[in-house]
Amino acid sequence: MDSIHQALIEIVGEEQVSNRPEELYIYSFDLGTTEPHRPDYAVAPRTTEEIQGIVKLANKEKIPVVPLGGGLSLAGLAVPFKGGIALDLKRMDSIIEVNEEARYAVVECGVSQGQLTTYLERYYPHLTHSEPGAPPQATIAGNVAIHGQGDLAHPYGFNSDMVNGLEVVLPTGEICKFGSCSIGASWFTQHPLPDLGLFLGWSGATGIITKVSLRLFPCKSIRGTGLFVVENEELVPEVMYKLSHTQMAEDIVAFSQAIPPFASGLQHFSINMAADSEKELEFKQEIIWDDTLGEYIRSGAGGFLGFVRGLQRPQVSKTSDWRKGGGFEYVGSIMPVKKYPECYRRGREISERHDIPYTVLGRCIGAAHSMMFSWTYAFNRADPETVKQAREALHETDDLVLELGGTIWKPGLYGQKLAMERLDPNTLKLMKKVKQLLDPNGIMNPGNWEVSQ
Amino acid sequence: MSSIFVMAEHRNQALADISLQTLSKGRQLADQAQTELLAVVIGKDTTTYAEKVAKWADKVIAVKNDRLEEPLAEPYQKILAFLIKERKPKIVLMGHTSLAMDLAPPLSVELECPLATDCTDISLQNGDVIVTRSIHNGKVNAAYSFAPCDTVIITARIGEFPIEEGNRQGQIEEIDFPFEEEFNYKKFEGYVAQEIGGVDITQADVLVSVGRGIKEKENIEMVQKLAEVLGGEVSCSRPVVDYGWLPSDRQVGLSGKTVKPKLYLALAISGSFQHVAGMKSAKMTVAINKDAGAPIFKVADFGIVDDLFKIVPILTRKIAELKDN
Amino acid sequence: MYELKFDEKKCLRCKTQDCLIKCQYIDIDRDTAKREILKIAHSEDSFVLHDCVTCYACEEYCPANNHPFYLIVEKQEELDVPPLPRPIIQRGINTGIPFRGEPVIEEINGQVLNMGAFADLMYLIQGKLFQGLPVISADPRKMMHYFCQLMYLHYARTSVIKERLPRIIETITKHKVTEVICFHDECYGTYTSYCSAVGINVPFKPVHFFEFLFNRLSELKNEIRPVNLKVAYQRPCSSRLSSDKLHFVYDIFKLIGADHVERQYVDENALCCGGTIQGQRREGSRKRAADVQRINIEDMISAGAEFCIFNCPACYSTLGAMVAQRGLKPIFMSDLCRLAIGEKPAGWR
Amino acid sequence: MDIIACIKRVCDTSEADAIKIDSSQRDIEKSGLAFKINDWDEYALEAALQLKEKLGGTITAVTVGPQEWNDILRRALAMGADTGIRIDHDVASEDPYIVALILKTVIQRLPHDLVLFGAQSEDFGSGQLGAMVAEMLGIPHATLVVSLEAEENKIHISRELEAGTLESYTIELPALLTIHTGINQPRYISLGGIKKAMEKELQVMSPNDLGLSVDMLIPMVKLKRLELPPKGKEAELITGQPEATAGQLAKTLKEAGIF
Amino acid sequence: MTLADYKYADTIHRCFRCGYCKFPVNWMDVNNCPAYARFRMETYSCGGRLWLTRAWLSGEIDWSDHLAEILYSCTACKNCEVKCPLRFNVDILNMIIAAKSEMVEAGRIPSSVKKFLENIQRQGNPYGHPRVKRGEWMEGTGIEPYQGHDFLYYVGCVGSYDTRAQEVARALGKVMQKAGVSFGVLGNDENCDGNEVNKLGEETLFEMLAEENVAQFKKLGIQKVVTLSPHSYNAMKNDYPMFNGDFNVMHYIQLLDGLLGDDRLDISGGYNATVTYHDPCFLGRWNNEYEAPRNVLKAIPGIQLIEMERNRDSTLCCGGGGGNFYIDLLGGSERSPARIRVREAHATGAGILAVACPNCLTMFEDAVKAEGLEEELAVRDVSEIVAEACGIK
Repeated sequence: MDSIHQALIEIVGEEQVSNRPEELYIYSFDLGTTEPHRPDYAVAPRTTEEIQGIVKLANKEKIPVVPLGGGLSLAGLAVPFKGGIALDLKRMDSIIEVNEEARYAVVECGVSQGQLTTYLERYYPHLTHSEPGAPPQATIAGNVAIHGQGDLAHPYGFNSDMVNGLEVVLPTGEICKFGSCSIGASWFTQHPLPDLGLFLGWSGATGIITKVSLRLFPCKSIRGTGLFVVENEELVPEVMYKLSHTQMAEDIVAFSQAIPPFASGLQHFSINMAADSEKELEFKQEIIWDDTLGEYIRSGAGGFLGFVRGLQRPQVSKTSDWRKGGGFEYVGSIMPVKKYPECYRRGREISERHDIPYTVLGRCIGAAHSMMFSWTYAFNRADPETVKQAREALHETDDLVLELGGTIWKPGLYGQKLAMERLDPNTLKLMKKVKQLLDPNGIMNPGNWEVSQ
Repeated sequence: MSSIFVMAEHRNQALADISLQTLSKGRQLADQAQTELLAVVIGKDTTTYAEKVAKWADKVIAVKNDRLEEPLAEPYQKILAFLIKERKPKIVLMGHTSLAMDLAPPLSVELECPLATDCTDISLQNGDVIVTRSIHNGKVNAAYSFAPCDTVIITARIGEFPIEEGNRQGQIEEIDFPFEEEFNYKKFEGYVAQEIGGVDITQADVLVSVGRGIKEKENIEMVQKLAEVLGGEVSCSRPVVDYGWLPSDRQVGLSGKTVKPKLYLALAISGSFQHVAGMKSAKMTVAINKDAGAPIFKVADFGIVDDLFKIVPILTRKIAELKDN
Repeated sequence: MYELKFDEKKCLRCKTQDCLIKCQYIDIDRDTAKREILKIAHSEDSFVLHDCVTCYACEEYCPANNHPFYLIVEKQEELDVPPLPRPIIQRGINTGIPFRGEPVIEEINGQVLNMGAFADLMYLIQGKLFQGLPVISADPRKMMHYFCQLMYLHYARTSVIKERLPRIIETITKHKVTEVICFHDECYGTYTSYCSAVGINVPFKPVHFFEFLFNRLSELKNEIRPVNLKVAYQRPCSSRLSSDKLHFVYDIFKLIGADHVERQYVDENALCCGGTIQGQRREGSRKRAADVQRINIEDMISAGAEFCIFNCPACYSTLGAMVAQRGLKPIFMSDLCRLAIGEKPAGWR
Repeated sequence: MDIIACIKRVCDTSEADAIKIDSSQRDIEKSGLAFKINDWDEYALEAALQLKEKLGGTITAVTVGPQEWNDILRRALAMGADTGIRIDHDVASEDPYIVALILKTVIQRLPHDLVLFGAQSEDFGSGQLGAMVAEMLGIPHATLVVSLEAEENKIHISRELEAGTLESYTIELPALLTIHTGINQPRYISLGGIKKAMEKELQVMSPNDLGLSVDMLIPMVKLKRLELPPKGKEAELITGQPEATAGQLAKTLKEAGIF
Repeated sequence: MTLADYKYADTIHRCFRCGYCKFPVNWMDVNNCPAYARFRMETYSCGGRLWLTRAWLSGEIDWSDHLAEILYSCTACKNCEVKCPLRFNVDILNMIIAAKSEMVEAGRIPSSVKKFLENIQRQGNPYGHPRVKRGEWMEGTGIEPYQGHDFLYYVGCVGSYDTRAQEVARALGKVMQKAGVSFGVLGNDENCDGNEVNKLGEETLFEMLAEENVAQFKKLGIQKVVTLSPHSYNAMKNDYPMFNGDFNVMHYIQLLDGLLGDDRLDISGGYNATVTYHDPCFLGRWNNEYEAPRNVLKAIPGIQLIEMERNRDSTLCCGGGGGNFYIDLLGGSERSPARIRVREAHATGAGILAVACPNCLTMFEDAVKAEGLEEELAVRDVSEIVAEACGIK
């Protein structure tokens, strides 16, 4: 057996390491359109110390380490482009602490969104976190590492804005803590120590997040979703501004999609509301549907489609079967809200050009400070032609994002290249320095955020 | 009755144990039949072996030839065929060894004389040779006789015949066997030590097997000692593997190995059906368990109802003592 | 083109003006009522056109069977006074388009059950009641080919109905059916009331679902174990087009030993489920719907009902959860009947 | 490479703890016992299949036994053998020499580069057959073979000695080997495969067809009788203080010749 | 073997590997797929198995022992099928079983599976014990051979041969005797029900067993069957009809539930314990029988029934399904499903882990030992509990 394999076994134990074709095959894939690339080893550690050992070994041997949470980024962020160690972190799944007073939870990096959601529903029903609506096995840490957002993005912003502290294993093996926890206090705040935020948004290229303290928010006893529809996409920005002005909604999402056909071409809003009493709920509904949206209803420009109690968790994976083929990928962007109409029209063109049922979505972030606008492209894994179509559509969309003056969210390699081409040279230099400083041997998720020149 | 041949086998410059067993048996038969026992040793240099086997034999035929460095079936067959034709012994006895497996059957065909292999008993009943063989997984004994003939070839099961010290001083007749034949159709390429894939408990004659009652990994050592004095290996039941106290290739049972040792010493093993399935073919089973009701006692031949931590150290000592004297 | 058979003289002669007087959603006196209905007949704008919640009721109230409701919705379309916002109308109209290719036609030559637009509810069609009964429109992907389209009365789009309905009838006829049992009484209303009102020929005999259920139950009489339940009946708007069949509701209840509780909002005064109302353009529609629903459910409860019996799937999806939340068991009539003959209701959730 | 695999049908007594001896005293009660291909022979078949998969050629499975023995030939065919031959002759508990003689006569008539046997049988376990046939055919042989590599006209093998050592040989073809367990992992024979094999023709011949007269088939080794070995019962408990019990046990073990 | 001839060639690629298949109904724990819980590598999740199957059949990867072990580590517990949100979910487990069939036909299966199937071919039970010993469990019980009784009591392989499960087989027999149920057994003539054989992908062998059993039942004029094992129940209820085996089959728990309903069982003896009940996959997820066992347990005086976090269609398989109670590809670790489950049961504070399946019983008894919980937690079959409540010793 080769020495690296042996060393890995000594660190995590025989069953948690594999270099057999079966594991290497499975861990070579992203679920999107990215070409697979086989790692040399798949490793599933349980502790921070084990991760430390693995990273040190990788440094010594100069082989890549590619951390993986739920493996659902779809943008190929966890594909081991240069081989090395695929590090499956899902065994690090302890919820370490929930602090009710200061409203935060400290979780290990393998804790899934679904796990935290259910845990809070069960033991802390008055608290919740901003749930991104990915399949439940998406991890908290993975999500903040790519600046994800969730169903509380409107009142509270990006999930990565909700980080109260981090524990990170640096590419060179040291363990660092950030935020109040780093001075021995509890994990209740990230500020006001000097800012060393070098890990969020790096997609694991600067270190492995092993613990996250995430803010939790009040969870009201009644939560539900109302649906509003307009025919004219030009109305969406103003509606979103008006809705966010009410400060009565928990989540505001505008979307439009080709399936089901009867809704094609229309712009829908799903608006989450929460209340602790019927009185509060009716008050909020009145303000939103009657006072704020009433004018559109009376003029006939917009329609109220009803309010359903109980949050329906989205099952995005269903999108993967639109072409009976087990696959979809999307481009996400952070966009000015006013760009919605153009995002919709241009996106629809791209989809139709590539013969893919279009589906677009814009989620309000903050008080309409921006929106996360996404274009989703389904493909048939068994039909290379449709995969190619989707890949082209995705690249065209990456171009579109920048053309429209937005930024690409969790870009794949192609999108990263586009972004870095436009990046302020000094910022780019700094990025390079930071990467070199933290990861002298370039072992961490290589290929990602690699500054070439 | 004419003479009895015993072929004495040797490997890596040492006389094989089985040869002493066959010699002892041969001696016994010869005395009973009042005939002479001829020991045959074959090799490049046979002196040392010849002197040793002379203790049992009335005569030692030491066949020497430079090309007999290794004990190989083909030259042995030539030599034995020659000697047997020449001296017409009533019985040709050898151990049921790997060599004999290659050698005895062709020899019997060449000489057209009957062959009985892997015998557990050999007796003379008014002149007739009767052998016993253990068949059907040792669950049945079969007695065989032979059609009238000059010579019968018999191979003896290893470990079945006790060694009785010989007290003779048989004379040694050295023959330089003159064959020139090259056995090119079957070229000997040398020995290979079997790649050691850990311990193979299925091959062990003695197994000292522990259950979860061993409490912790550190205690395994105590059991290891007992296994050593018994010249055996340590095996275990499922939970011990679950705990990582022993590697899984030591596990006996349905989901582990099936073993057939001479002795299976079960320490703190309750004897679950799954476990027993793996060891019930052991020739002798001894159980030590605190629980008098443990099913293992239904399977065992001997049992002690007691704490293994009390018994094992004493047992180890006692055995060591008995071995020394 | 199909013309609505409306006779102005009947209104002029009418002494009651029940169409609007009895309306539960418009407060109006007799003279105004007569004036307004005539304005509508003359294609002049009328507040009635704006305030109508499209509950179908006036179609039943009218003593002269002069089709006031069909008239109102035709004029709403003609004068562009849609009761609903445009995007909802667009969604609605798109919904009913027969798509995904032509349905497979098998010839029945006899009685058949037509699921219309509710193939998704096939799970309700089980057990003795339906044994050996051929079903058309059992495939959700093709069900719109059997959708009677009458729903567009709510959208004030009779043009759409007139355009699509003949093809739907054609499709059904292709099955060589004699009697068509209509799973939804909106279909029944279409083929009996609406088609004759606008002169569309119906080459088969429509049978009301409840009439069918009643007859089947009568055949299975000796298997009926009285359910001994206090039930309230949620009468759907569409049943206003077949009030002559309403009695089957009570016949069935009687047959299976269900006690129909004494209610204020029953029969003529039955309340709309609110499904259409809540989205209408008229000011305060959302609250109006909520109020109607609240009053309706309160009425059921105060009358002591344990079960709320549904006829219309739309009512069920709007009110089902709400009544359940208030401790009433929502259940389709067919499931109630199955319960009575000792079968396990399929809709039991 | 043309391979002949000689196989045997045995009754599975491994799990049976109540074996009865029939009235003849010369055989055991077979009722309630299951029959199977001799374990070692399955390894021989697998070895043959793997050679065929590598080098092509044919595999002929041969057995000597009565009608019922067809089933093991079917299994061999299901496993991948090309033809199955049965010599109709009841050999139960007879001198292996007779079986060897019959097999030799069949094999002579068939093309064969390699003849494979199981190293021994589960029931009688005398381990003579293969080596006898080799001598009769006048071809080189090796018993207890645990590894096997084939070339054009020779093979490299290693055979098992005592104490875990092996000796290796290069042997010229045609040759005969008896195969030991552990040389490979015999594949599973699915019932579907067996059903398919039922359609294939089996060749059946009698010793007569082979020109073997009855008087040529008289055994030199004769079974006198069978008997059951003394049977162990419930554990005999050794009681007393540890010092005593342990001491007693040590003695018992020594007397049993364990050490 | 190529992808083209594979039964699910046109659906298997549709799995997106979104991971719902690993969870219980809620998302409290990503470990509800027993094989994934045991190994925690994506290869062992349902999605992993589907992608690997496709890769194997399309020649992207070769067959290997490891690949076979990955497929056979699936216990057919149906968690994936119940949790998968996609349209084709009804097929995902069949896809894996079909892949096993491919391996069976090629003869390339793990040696333990080979042993399992050969033993059944030969002796009609996975242990390879003689058929003539199948009826030994009933010695001295006075249970009669079937002869026109109302019920055939079908015991199954585990109940017939596993010494611990035999106690359960006897306990149930005595309970039925006490309740005056007219039943008989087949004894040595009973044959394997084939449920596991089927799930292991040995279709032809299963067909043979099913046909033989159906023929035997009909010959004896059997109409009603009560089974000890949910595995037998599943095969006879859901698969035998395809072989014209239209018998009225029930699992014993349903019989007991009925007997209690008709007040034919005197359980006044009671049973003082805090009990938690484990839903066996083949009773629960496969046949939606969740309430009968709970009714029975709740009816017994002195029992306090508490639920584990994962119950009903969220139950965590004991790891013994799909033949794994014997082929044991999930054993040997503290992450073995049985041990995870036993810890979960212990955490409820219950003193008794009640099961209604002999496979679960043996799996959990080993696990309790391995966890060193003998003092705190005992594993009992519901029939044993009822027997005690009936005053049967």
